[in-house]
Amino acid sequence: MNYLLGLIVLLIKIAVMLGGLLLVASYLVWLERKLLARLQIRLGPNRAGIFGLLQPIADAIKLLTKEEIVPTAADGFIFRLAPAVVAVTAMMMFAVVPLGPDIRLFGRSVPMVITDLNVGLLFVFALSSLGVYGVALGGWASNSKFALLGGIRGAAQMISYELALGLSLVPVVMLAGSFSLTAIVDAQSGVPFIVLQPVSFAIFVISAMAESKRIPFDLPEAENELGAGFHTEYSGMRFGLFFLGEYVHIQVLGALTAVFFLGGWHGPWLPPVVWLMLKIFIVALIMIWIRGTLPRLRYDQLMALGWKVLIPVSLINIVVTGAFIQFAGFS
Amino acid sequence: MLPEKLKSELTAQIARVDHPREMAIDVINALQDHYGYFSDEALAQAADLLGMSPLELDELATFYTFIYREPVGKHVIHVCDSLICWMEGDENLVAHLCDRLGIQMGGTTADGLFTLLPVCCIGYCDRAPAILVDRQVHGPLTIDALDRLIDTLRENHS
Amino acid sequence: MTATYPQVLLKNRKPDRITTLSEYREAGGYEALRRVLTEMDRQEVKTRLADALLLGRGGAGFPAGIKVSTVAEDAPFPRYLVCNADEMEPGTFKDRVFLHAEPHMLIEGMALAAYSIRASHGIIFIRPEYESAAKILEREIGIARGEGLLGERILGSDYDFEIVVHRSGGRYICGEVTAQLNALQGRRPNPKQPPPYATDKGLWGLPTLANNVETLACIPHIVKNGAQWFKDLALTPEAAGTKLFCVSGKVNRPGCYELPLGIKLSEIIETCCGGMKDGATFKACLPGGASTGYLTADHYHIEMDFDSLKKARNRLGTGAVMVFDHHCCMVAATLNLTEFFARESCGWCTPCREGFPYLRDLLWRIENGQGEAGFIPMIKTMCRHLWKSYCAFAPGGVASIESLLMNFEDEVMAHIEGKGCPFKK
Amino acid sequence: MSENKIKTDEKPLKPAESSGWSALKALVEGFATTAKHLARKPVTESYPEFKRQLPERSRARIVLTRDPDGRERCVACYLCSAVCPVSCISMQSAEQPDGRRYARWFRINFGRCIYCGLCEEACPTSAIQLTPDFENIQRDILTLVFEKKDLLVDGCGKDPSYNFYEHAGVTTDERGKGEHANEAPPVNVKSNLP
Amino acid sequence: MPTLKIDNREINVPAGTKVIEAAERLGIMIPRFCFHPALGSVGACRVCAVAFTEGPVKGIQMSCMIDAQDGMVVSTTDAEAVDFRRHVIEFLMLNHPHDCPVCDEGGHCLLQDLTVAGGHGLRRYRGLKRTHINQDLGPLVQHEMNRCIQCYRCSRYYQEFTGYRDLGVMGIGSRVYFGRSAPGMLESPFAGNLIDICPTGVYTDKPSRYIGRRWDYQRQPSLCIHCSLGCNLTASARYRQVVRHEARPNLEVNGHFICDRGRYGYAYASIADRPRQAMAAGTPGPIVDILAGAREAIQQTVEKHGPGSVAVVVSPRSSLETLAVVKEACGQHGWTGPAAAHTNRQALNRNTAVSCLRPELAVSLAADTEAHDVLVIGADPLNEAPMLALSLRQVQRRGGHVIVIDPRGVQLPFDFDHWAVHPSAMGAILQALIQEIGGHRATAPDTPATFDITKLARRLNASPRPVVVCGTDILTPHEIALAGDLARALRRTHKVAGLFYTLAGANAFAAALLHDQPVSTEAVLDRIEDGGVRLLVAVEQDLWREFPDRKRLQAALKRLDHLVVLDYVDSPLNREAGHFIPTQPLYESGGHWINQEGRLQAASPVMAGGEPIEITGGSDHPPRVFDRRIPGDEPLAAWRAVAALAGEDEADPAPQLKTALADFHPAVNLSTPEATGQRIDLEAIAHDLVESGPAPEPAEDDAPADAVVLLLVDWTFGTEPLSAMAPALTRMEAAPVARLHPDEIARLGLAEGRPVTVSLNGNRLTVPVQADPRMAAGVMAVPRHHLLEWQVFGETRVIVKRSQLKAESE
Repeated sequence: MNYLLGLIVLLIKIAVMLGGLLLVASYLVWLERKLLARLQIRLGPNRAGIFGLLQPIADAIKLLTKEEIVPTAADGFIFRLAPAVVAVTAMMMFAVVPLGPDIRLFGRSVPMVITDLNVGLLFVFALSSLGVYGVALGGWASNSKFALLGGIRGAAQMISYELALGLSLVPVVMLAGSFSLTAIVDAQSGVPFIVLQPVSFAIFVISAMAESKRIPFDLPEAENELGAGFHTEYSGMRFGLFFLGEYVHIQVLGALTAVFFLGGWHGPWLPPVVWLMLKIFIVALIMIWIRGTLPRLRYDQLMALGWKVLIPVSLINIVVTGAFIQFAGFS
Repeated sequence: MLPEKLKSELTAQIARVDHPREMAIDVINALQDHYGYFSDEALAQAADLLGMSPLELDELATFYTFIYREPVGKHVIHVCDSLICWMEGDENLVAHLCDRLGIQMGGTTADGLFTLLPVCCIGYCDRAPAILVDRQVHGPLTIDALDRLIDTLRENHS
Repeated sequence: MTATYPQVLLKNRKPDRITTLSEYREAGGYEALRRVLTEMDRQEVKTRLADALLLGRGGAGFPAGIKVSTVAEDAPFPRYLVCNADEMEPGTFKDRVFLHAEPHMLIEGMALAAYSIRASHGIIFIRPEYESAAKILEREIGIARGEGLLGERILGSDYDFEIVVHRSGGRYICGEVTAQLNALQGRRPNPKQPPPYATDKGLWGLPTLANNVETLACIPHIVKNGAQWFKDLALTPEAAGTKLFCVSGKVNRPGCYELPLGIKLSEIIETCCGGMKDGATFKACLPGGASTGYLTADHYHIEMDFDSLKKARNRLGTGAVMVFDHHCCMVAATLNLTEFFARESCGWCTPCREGFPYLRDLLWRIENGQGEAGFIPMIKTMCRHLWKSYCAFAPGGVASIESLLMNFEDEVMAHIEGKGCPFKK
Repeated sequence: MSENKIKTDEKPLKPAESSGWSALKALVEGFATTAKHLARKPVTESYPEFKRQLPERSRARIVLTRDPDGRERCVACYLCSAVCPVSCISMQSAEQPDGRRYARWFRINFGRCIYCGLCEEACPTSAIQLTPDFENIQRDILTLVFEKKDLLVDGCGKDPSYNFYEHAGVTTDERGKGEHANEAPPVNVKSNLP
Repeated sequence: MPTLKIDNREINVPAGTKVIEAAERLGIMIPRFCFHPALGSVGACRVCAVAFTEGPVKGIQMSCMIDAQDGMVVSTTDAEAVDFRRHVIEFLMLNHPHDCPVCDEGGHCLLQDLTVAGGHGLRRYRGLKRTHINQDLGPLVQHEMNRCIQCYRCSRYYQEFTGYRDLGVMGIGSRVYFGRSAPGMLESPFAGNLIDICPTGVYTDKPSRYIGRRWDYQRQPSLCIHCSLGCNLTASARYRQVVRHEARPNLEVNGHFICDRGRYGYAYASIADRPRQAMAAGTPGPIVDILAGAREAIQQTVEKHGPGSVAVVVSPRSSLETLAVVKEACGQHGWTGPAAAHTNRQALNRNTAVSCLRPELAVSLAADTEAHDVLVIGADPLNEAPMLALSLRQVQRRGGHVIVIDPRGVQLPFDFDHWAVHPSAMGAILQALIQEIGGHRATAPDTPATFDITKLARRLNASPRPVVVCGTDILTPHEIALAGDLARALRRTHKVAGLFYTLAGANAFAAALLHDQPVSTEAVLDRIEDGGVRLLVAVEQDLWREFPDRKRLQAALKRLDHLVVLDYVDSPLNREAGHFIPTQPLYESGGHWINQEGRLQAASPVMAGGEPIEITGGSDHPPRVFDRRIPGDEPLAAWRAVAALAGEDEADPAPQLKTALADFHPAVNLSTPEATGQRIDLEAIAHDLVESGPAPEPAEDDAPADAVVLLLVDWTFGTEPLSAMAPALTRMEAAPVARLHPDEIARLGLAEGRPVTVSLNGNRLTVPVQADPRMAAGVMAVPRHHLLEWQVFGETRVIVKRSQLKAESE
């Protein structure tokens, strides 16, 4: 019975989470387009519904009803699999993101997280690394030179920034003393880590943006060089899955940033979930702002930034943090 | 039609040479003298006589200055327009002639007496300006002398 | 006046008629032919011609002796001798004067030249304007034949030689030897670049020797009097013989004069021709017909022979001296010459066929006030390129234009800057 | 060869400009700029409500123009179809009784056309021209295949005075040899003039 | 072998090679207009100027005028030479009209190419443009003199190369005019080559005028099938229509040129009445059903009357593929045939010729031109195989001599000796010649004294390179074999004697390899008449048009149970046939052909086929119906259709074709690609295919004195059935007349210009009489003209008695 109930609760949580994610993702698209337009003194979507609010729905319908084309020369199975890998891994990352402190429901303590893994952080890393398979395989399976180049770029970029990303979070773990995201959030009940670890924060945000292939790190797509890079050959909802994956990824990024550095759900006055949502929203806004402002890096600049700047700096940061903890007795 | 006498004469002449072709200009000249100019009819007859095609003869006839493929007057006046005659004022002579005969260079008078044609140096530079009337040279010419010449030619016909 | 110079070709010239056969024989005519047929062998005629340094008088100045010896001993028969009386170079009329004076000298010269190469057929290619000369020649050939000087078994020897007169239809290009041979064969008179050379494969593919009237006329005298005598006739050591100079233009007594090669231009104009007309001043002259360049006052005292003119980057050509005075517009004169060449180009090769009308257009524009300074380099380049045309016609045709730009560029510029001809104002 | 070096506007950076601070400054400036834009009124004009007058040379619907005298300009020389990168132009040339060459049929598939304007550039007679009229949308793609009657317009378009046959030297019903612009009278090869 | 350096690259060339050709061997294309490999160099255009920097020649010189010599150093990129060439182009463009858009040469114009390549782009000349009046040169060649650049190629080609004298150059200077003395049809049947040879658009193709640009054409190497010479050409198609032929240079066969029959004979492939619909007894149906129906009819006949009751006739024009599949089908199923000739004599003639053609004797058309003396026996080159006449013209140009022994009024565009002998005397003359050549004094046959056999034999004996050309149309097998003996006899004294037969049909050589004992349509008709054959399959053989006795044919066809016709031309038989299956001409099917010297050549398919858009669209724009199917695409390659009739309804008959080709004949080897373009293995052909012993002549020798021999002959235009369908050529055709010697006309009581009626075997033919003093006495030549119902005599060589001739009074 208990087991069943837990399952039901879990399913509900997953459903709510997924529903929320997808809805937010689609409206994130709308938001991005609208905001980007304003940053560039344009109007943005304004035909479907008022302020173009129905645009995401229109897009979804369009993508769902479009003919899906698998190139003759493509490796059909992998070609079909790749978008799913991208979307699924992005969504699965949310499984360990705590939305708030446990609440009590029907006399039970229900954690506001799908599953509070004690190695949540590693789980996140694992999934985000897995996501790159979608990109690389999609690019390869298309059997198109642009797509292949995009896929390779994606893989290379991911490998390069995975390191910096991981290293930037070592001080956080050191400070929190746990891999569990809930624990990390709890550790920031007082001071959010952004204050303690500004360098880590910066490295994390940059690396995370590179992970999510967003401007200024969108080299795998690079419209003007590679068509659309790894998803050149995709159409219809398979293309939509890549798209979805990207926007879910933005949310993941926002959530992780909030969890790791902005104190998660902690905040005065408002309910914790709202705080978290707010923080995610702010991170997303900033990312859109960045997109609307910065040009794409050159490939060598991208690599140089990752290997020559971020990784050394994060290493130094770890040492400094370690020393600080050791000698200042901070815990 | 070609008179039998001329025809047999030409045939005999052609028969005398090794290659009928070499007689082409002579035959053309003979027929031109007969017809006044080297007409299409003459061309066909000459081709017959020489065993050449009309075109082969036309290739020659249209090349040379003194073969007239178009009708000309009784007297063909060739005015030298080369350097020495030009220096000595052939332009005035030409202008006068055109005026007097009422034709342009290359034209034939309405009465069919005169055709006016330019010609390059005729080798009478010591007698410039010179003209050639029916292959007879006249020069050095003044406008008065030219008038007298035209008058004489006219009188001979009337 | 002419008496002061040794006279060879025009010695017996009568003012109004030809030297008849009997008169010619009295003056020693046909003596050379008789001696050659009875006493000398062919080789000696050839040797004397070669030694005499007789240069072709038709314009190119090619040594006649060499040309005669290029007919191979074992070449097939019949062989032909062509006499070029197609004198169409503007300003040139020496052959006309000569033919109206000494037809027999030519006949004898042809017989001698033909004998030296064992030719049996002689053809005189004559321009239609010289109809009277053609008639004279035909008549005199008949007379000579009657006397046994032509035809079968000449002067009792076993040598046969027959001459016919071929009237041209009249085109400048027919003076070019290969074109002339084409014309004689009833083909279009386009030049034909050697090889094969005419002396090898000429008329109907047989050996053919072609020479100018004057060149052929010199032969009897050389044969009779020897090479050294001929060489001594000239005033300069490199030159040999006398030359018929045709002087025309702004001189008091234009005409044809037999003068020794190497005579000074000034002497021709002043002594022979009675100086410039109406006290005009000498501006320039063409020393040898339309296809030579201008000689300016700088060269007023130049020695008129083949070598001296070559040194002055000019040519003796046919020896037709055309004199211009200071009233004469050199651009207009050159335009007239270019007009001539544009009209007479045979149309075979591109640079000549299209280049001359182009040059005429440019010169016409300069003369008529539509000139531009840019035309001058254009004309210069084009003249340079016209040298690469098929035959010698175009290089001759651009000689006057090139020397116009070399010697009278100021005058051309005056036309361009003044928007018209300064001589017309 | 030094003169062949590609010229660029790139200026060498001064040391101050390449330092981290200036980069940061530029970064901040950039973000400030976009942030300021947020407050600006968008410059976008809403299309069907507002229709802007397009420049004459903007490239949209293709037409076939006529000579100043009202005849079809197109001589069906096939240059436009040859140059078309998407092969959307096809035609059949033929001869009219008067000797003119014309397009018996002429077809542009606007379903393919990318409006690159190469056809107009290639056209030797100024016949084919792109107009600013871009509102050429059809629900049935086959209606985007335009035939000659759909393409022909009255008038000369951008090159109002050009008449190809005035310069071609071709005999037509209007003019014979030597009667066109800049032509000498026909050569009479049998003329007595030298 | 001089070695010279061109643009710093060394090359070794044979002596006598011009510098321009030496450069070409290095892949350096020096510009040229007047130079053409077939015409040689004349140095007129001056655009091939290059700089000679070292060696025996110095300075800027024309590379076409200078023989390559040792030690030459040539620069094609020398600044002065380049500038000169640029100026030459400018000179040429001074008067060139601004009409490229309406010029059919545009797109493959040498002048366009060199103008762009030479860098002349700006017009500096301000004078007026020269113009010329054009001439009407007949239905094939369009004239536009304004475009002329005076390269003299046309007049040189026309007069010097082909020997015709009605087109040339007139005028002088910049006003020279290339054309005829007066407008009119060009006399030369090789005039079409003017179009190829003109470096710009002065002469353009009139039938394809304003059709399209070369870049839009589907172009493939193809072959001419309008006679047996197998000239190479490039066929162009556009919008599913063959629009143009151009000569494809093949220095071993046709050189650089083709005749006008080959150039313009293509129309049959695209005309409106070409059958494209399969039919059963005149009712259209889907081709698969018709094929199945035909196959069933064949099976039923075989079941009822045995396999021999099915007979196949095939055309000697059909591709090797078709012949092979037909042969395989007949062999496998025991069908009668295939017959690939009309009469027994024709079949025997062809096979005799093929068996006489030994490898050491066979010469190609191009090698013909190398001959010093050519003896033409029983052939009329200009009419039967026009390119042979052009080849012989080259023999004469090189100082060779041509002697024609033929009863017809043979005309050739050059001086040659013609012995107009009666057909019955041909054999005797040949025998006498062979004897004389062998050194034996021959008994003089009964021929006029002007035909001095001893002299001719001496001449041939003294010739360093004699060639015997022999026709196979009017002769008997015995005479054809004698021609082979003559060549062999000459070869005994000379190492390089040649033998050259002309055959009837483009693939007649392959048809000769079908059987050891040739089968003719005549023999098949015999079998039909005696009831042995009940079903006839006619493969691309239009019996109605080509069989020489139409009445007999029709009667025979009536006796048949069933007729199956496979063809690409329209014929009344198509509708009478029980089953009609449309086939593809070579432009659609491609294929291999073996020409008369045994050379195996390939034609590529030019287009996919289908009804031309012009017809589908009714000459308006193409229909606005968009479909994947092409209208009128039903026709099959004949070999596919035959394979379907004979085979087991296999989807892909390609393996069947492969075995058929492999089994065709040991001499024909298609397995290596190198074999194509080469002569097949003549050694592998049975030498004793036909006995060539001294067979005495029957009937004709004892022909009564008051009789004439009537010969059905070919004309250049109008008799070859496929090219006769070309509208462009109809104006070239002369009206059909019977030609006789003037004395003969008088002797027979006929009148020149009046019709004569010939009655034979109950058939009648009425045809106007024309006097031809070149004809032999006792001979009457009637063309197989498409405007004449000549299919009456049953043979192409028959004896007509005086009583069988009747002069008509209009």
